[in-house]
Amino acid sequence: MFPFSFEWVWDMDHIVFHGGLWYALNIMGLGMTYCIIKAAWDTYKGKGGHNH
Amino acid sequence: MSTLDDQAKEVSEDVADRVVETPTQKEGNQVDGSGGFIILFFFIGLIASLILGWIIYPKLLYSQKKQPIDFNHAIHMDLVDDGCESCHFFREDGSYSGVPKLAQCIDCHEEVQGETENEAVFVQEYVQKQKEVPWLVYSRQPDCVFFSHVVHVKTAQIDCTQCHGHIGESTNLKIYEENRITGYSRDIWGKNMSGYKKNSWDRMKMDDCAECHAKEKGMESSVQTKKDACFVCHK
Amino acid sequence: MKQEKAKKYGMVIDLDKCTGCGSCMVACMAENNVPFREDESDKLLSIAWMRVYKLTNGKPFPDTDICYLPRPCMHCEGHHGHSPCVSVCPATATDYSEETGIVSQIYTRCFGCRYCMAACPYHVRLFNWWDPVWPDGMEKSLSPNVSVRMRGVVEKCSFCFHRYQLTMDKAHMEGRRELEEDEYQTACTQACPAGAITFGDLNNPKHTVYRMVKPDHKQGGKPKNPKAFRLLERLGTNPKVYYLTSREWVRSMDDNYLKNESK
Amino acid sequence: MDSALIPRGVKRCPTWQFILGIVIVGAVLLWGVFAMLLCWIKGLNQTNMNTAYGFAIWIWADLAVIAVGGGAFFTGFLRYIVGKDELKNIINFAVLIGFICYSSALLILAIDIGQPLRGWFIFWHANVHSMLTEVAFCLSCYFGVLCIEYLPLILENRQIDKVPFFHNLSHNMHEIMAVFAATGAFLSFFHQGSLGGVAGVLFGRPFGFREGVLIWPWTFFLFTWSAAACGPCFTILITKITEAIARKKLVKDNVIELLAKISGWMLLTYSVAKIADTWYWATVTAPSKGFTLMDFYSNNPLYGIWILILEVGICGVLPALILITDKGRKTSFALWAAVILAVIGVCLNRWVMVLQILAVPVMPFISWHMYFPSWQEIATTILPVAYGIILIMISYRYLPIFPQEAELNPIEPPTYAEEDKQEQEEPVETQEASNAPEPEMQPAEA
Amino acid sequence: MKIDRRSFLSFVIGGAAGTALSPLPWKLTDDLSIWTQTWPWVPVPTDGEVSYVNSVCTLCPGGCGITVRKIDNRVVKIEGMKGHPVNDGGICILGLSGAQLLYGQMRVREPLKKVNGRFKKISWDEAISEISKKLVELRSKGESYKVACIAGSDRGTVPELFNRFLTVYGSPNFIRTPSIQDSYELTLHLMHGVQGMPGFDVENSDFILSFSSGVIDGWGSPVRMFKANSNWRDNGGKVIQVEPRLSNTAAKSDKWIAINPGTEGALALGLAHIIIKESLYNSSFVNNYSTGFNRWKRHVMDGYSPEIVAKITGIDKSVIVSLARDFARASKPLAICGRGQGWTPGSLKEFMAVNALNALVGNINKEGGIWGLAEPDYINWPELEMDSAASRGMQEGRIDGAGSGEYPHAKYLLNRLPEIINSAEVSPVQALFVTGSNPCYTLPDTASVKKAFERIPLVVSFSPYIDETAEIADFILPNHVFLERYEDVPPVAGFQKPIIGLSKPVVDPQFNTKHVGDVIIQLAKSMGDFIANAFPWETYEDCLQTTLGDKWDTLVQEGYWTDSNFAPPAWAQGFETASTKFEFTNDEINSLSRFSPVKPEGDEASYPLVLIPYDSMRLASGFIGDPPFAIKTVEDTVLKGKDVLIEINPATAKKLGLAEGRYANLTTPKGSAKVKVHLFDGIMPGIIAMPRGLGHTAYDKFLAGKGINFNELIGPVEDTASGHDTAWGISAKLAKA
Repeated sequence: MFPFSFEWVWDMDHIVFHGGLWYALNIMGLGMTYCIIKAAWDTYKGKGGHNH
Repeated sequence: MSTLDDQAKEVSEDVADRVVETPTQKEGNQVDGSGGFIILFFFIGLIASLILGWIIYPKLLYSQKKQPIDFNHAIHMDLVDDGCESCHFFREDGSYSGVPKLAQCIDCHEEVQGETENEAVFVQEYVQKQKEVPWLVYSRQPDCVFFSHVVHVKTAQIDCTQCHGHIGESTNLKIYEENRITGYSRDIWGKNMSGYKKNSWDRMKMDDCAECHAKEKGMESSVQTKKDACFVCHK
Repeated sequence: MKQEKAKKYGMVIDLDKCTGCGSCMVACMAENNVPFREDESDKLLSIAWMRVYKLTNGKPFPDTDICYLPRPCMHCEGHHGHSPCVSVCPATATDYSEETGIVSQIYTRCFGCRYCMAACPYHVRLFNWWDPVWPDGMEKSLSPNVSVRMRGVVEKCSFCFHRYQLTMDKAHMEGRRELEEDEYQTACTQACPAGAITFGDLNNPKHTVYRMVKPDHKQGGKPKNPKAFRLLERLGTNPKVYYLTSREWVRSMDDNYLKNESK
Repeated sequence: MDSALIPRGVKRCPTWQFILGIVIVGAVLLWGVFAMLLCWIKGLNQTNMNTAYGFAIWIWADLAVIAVGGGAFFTGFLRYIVGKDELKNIINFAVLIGFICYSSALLILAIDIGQPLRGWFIFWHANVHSMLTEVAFCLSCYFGVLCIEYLPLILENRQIDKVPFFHNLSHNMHEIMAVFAATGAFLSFFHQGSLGGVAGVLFGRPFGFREGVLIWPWTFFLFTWSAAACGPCFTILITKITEAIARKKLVKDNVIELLAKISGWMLLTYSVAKIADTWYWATVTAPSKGFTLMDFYSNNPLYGIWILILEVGICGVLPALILITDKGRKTSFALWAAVILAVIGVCLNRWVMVLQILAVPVMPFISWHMYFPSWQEIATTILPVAYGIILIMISYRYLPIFPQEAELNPIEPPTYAEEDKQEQEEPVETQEASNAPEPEMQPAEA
Repeated sequence: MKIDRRSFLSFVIGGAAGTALSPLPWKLTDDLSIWTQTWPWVPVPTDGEVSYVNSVCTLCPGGCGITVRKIDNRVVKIEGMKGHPVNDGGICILGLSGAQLLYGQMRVREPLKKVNGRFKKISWDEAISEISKKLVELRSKGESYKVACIAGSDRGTVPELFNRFLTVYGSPNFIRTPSIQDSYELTLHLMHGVQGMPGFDVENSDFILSFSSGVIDGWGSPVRMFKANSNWRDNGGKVIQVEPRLSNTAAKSDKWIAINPGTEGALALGLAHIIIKESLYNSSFVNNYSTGFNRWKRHVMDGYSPEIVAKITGIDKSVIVSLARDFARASKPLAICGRGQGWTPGSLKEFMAVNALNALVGNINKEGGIWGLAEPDYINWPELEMDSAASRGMQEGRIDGAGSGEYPHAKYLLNRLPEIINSAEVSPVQALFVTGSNPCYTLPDTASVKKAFERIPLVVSFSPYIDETAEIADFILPNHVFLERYEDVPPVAGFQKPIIGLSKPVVDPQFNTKHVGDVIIQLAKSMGDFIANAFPWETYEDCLQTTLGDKWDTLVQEGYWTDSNFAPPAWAQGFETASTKFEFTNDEINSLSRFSPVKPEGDEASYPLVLIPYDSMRLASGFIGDPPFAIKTVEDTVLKGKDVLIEINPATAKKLGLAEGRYANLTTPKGSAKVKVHLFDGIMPGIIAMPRGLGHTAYDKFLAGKGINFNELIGPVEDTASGHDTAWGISAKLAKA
């Protein structure tokens, strides 16, 4: 899974496969982080709640 | 151990409190509560779990076992001609004898040698009773591992210390820490919980074998990994 | 360290000599710590790395004929080592070694998804449905050279690879790097009372197996020996176990053929 | 009792009915859990799998559940990427069904593997050449996406939504949902395909093996295609069943019809592709390995050519033709029949691609392998169904899954404060769909 | 400070973050997976020093050399001994499973005595003294001849010790378990004038004509026969198998000729008829080195024309004629007989007819042929001094009637014993030793055998395993198993050269067992006087070493001793008959009843089918039962669950309305059993076959209760010529269950 694990080989197969994987994981991770931080910021700014 | 248990109880009581409290709180609570307060709790949780993970967990994970006899490698090394191989020898078929059997020890220890208490116990409890010493082997690998000492030591001329460290110069045997889950010595994972190693002998996991094999042997016989094949170190 | 010439260990089984006595199966079980259970009559649950199939020609009395076909792991080379099972294992628990041509199975790595079993058309891959149990005292006959498999993993014939490891140790002790032909033999080969099994390096002209099934490049790499065949060759598994037979009907069972195809 | 949790503007059945429903389905769930524990503790000897059947009902259930769960990614793809905005009215439910399907799939996999505690090896020691690795990675990642997609729904619960942070989080997640949906579609394309690849790459199994492009056999594309075609059908089917049980309309016809139309065309093109694939396989691929088509469909008590006709014709072309015609979509019976057939078709396809592959003897001297699951296997396969029903019950009750529900079913006094009176709310959420009336919707007003 | 929901949530998130940053989850995950790799309930074999010990396997009379691989003091594997003249590295399935017979659950772990129907532990000294007391009592009553011993062999020091004990005690009743050895010994005795066993030079023969012998199903020394078979494949040797069923031997032979069971002797005589008629016989041998030819020829020419033989055997006339020609024209043809693995002696006249074929083609006492090997002569113990009680006892006739009256030629007739005991008012056997045999399983009509044994007041079993005989014994004095004891292994069944093997202790005894030789010596010593004096050795090992004399060292080192210079005596010297020639017939032979095919027991009307047994290498059917590994290899068309499958021709099955895998009731005049049906084209219509080796009630859970013991369904049929059991099958009935 990581370049330091035994099974890792620096070849096209691994780069393409794990490239795709890490791309997806990063989008999800960054997206969620963005949402959470922005939500926290919005909350701090007093948005949300009943009044919307 | 007890401290952790207590802590755990405290935590769970806390949880219980909170659970009971929750329904009564209702909407009113939503607005109050300062941000700093929340962050403080975040850090309390963070630090508590870090302590748990880094300090308490290792203590819980490993049991401390004393060797049956506190063997002095250094003394023996002075007395023998052939270094480690004097006692940890190779058999003719290339197999490795490992930890010496009682029969070997008896060659010299038929009678009590020297005055240490260890020696007396050894002769009384084991030599005279013809009982094998239940040594705890720091470097014992799982059953799935085939390690060829002869290839490493005779062919590749690797020094024993590369994997075993300077145990040959030790005057006594350190405490054997046994992983309660796996049953293996702590030396396999390494003393350092994070897996960081300074010396080549600090850890004996598969990756350590693989690292050296990749570097020294440069084999590409495995179709899957382009490294050394599985059926080299596994049986 | 100088890399030795790659070996390709393979097997030739003479079906004319095989008597179906079962020695190879038990030699394998005893050698490889294969467990046994009270009822082993369901052969699809029974673990036997070497299984002897009983083939019949399907003709009525008295033209009936039977032939036994011992089936170890074929150690398929596939295309460049991509045997049917090796490439499908998701956890790299099975591998093909270019050095020996042996398909390895690491039981401690396997997590029991059984994809390899689905991939193997020879049914050589066997799953440990049960915990292996040796009745009290019988564990004394276990060999330390082969690890005992736990429940929930796949196992298969290894061409007694541990024997290779052990003789290699001996060779290294004696300062050699190469093995003599008779130094590394599988347990079934050694035990076969009929001498029906021959084992060796298919790449080594000095080895008997090489002479027995020497490829004929004019025939697209098929062995010169007209009695020789491999099982299910058309699938492209490229197995390393060859069979010899002089019986035409046995020969016709080496693979699947369409009606209009001549063998 | 739980009125504070129920979304505004909609009516729900009395709590006791709800709990009764949960208890009944829960009993089935517990039976499944018991069987699951047996498999974990005693090992897979609890199953009827064997050397010939390394894969069996579980893997079929896995593939089937993922195929029908494909509605989530494809609807998401249509809604967010293609821009079919109407689908926003069914996307929530599609996501919920997807979430149920994928979590079930992961659970089944966790039971299916011989060494569950080593399951993580598939990630850590990944062999990138294995289709199963691709499946595992994409499946887990896509499950993550589904969690991300399902999370805002939970956050929209009336009580949770009151928390400003959660409200904002939900809002923000909606804002960038297209990105997640795109990632989900990307991942889904691969894992749906890889599941097809699982069978297609088995060159030792002539029944399953297919040629293809690069590393991907044709089954790779067919699986993605069929999931995209039949997944929405399953979404429609479950929506319809839910409506039938709830006895009210939850999604407007135009939404359903749009989805059905797209599904129909997908299914039709899929069927054409599948026929082409089958034709090529039967005339070129299989014969090259010494098999005729009928070798795969004869000499055994179960697998006959009927299975191919049923799968491709009756459950492929037929529902496709219904769904692409306007009349078919608008006729309730035809729509029902079409989506049911499509779902059966895709499940049958997965069965064939898992179990028939293993049933066909490859060595000429062995015979067909037949298999029937043990009760433990059946119970653990039903477990996710029970789990799914419960999750739908809970989600439907407490989350605003159907945005059009309130509009379609206006409640007389527009205030909702006094939920105590139960009016003549129909018994909701008993799992029997069969005895529900025809879903000619009678708006549930007094 | 007020802790609210959000604070708690924050605490949890912090905790989660901290946990993720600590080794806990990661190491725990790793350790748990390692735990699954080292589950405490999965054994880890201990490593140690490898060593190899050469010995001889005694699990069957094959006498193969074995190399036992040990790790420290554990037996890990048994392999065939390379370079051993019998098996040269090969090994059979039973030998390979040998370690399981050492460590298995079927071992008797200490001496046992039956008290009120249940076995109780007893010390060795007590057990021996109790038995000794009983024997002294019998002897003092003048009933010493009522003590009998059943042994698996009558050669070698252990059987000889028993025999010696009985003799000096005063009983002639040493009995060997029946096998084809009985018939071959008699054949050699009557036709060659040799006291001994046959040696078959199969390796050098180029045409094997086998009359239902399981050449590669365990006949003779199995591994040796496998090797010979492979030789024939390599060198163009031909094997013709005459047998009612397509056995492995038949399948692997060059030609399988299906024959009506029991008519093999007729075929042999029919072949002789053609060979004589067409003058294809070896006239130099027949004219110069044989007698009785003309007398025998008349008998053959009159009674066995191809037409008649075709009718009897069911074989086409042309097949018979061409077979006779092929046999006679081969350069080194060899005819052998003894059905399957040779567990039943069979008809003497059939053996003689087959042997006459060898004589006709002159393939006797020459390469590729058959010859008689004299009894081994290494056991030369001091002459016995007998007291009057012993002499008196020895003058009584044998209980089984062998050697006198109707049965002048037979040495042992164990098959007659159960009937004799069961029909007597008081059992004529008052004490019985059983060693190296399991008569309650291997003798036909096991029910009556068990009944007879139960009538014997004292049965002592020396079996190391809890077998069927041990189960009904009064005492079990467990012997060491072959891997724990010394024992000489006298010449191997059918081997062409004199050979002696030495079985050696490979590991220390695992349990509180004792060498049977030591028990006999101790028993004798406890009885004092002449009996004690007859055993001048301290221990069995002492006895063995003294007996083997200068061969001992070779045996310890090599594991075997063989007379490498041995060559069969030439025709001029080879026969020790009265005429010093081969005797096709003589007055003695002539006085015996003529050959006639043996009819199976039971009337055809109620039992329309014929049930025959078959032998398989994977099913040990002798005095040792299948160990777990061996039973594991038994095919599912033979054993399914606990049910045995009966082979039946599909045509016959159709008539009976039976389908594959279905249950059926099998009935014979001796018993009935519930069996499953296996349709097999390779069996004659009207005949059904059943494997030997199943149906054990004793042994371990891996063997007990599986299938049916064939011997429960068959009874002995006495050979009118010799008195031996000649039953090859039994009439049977099969009906849907």
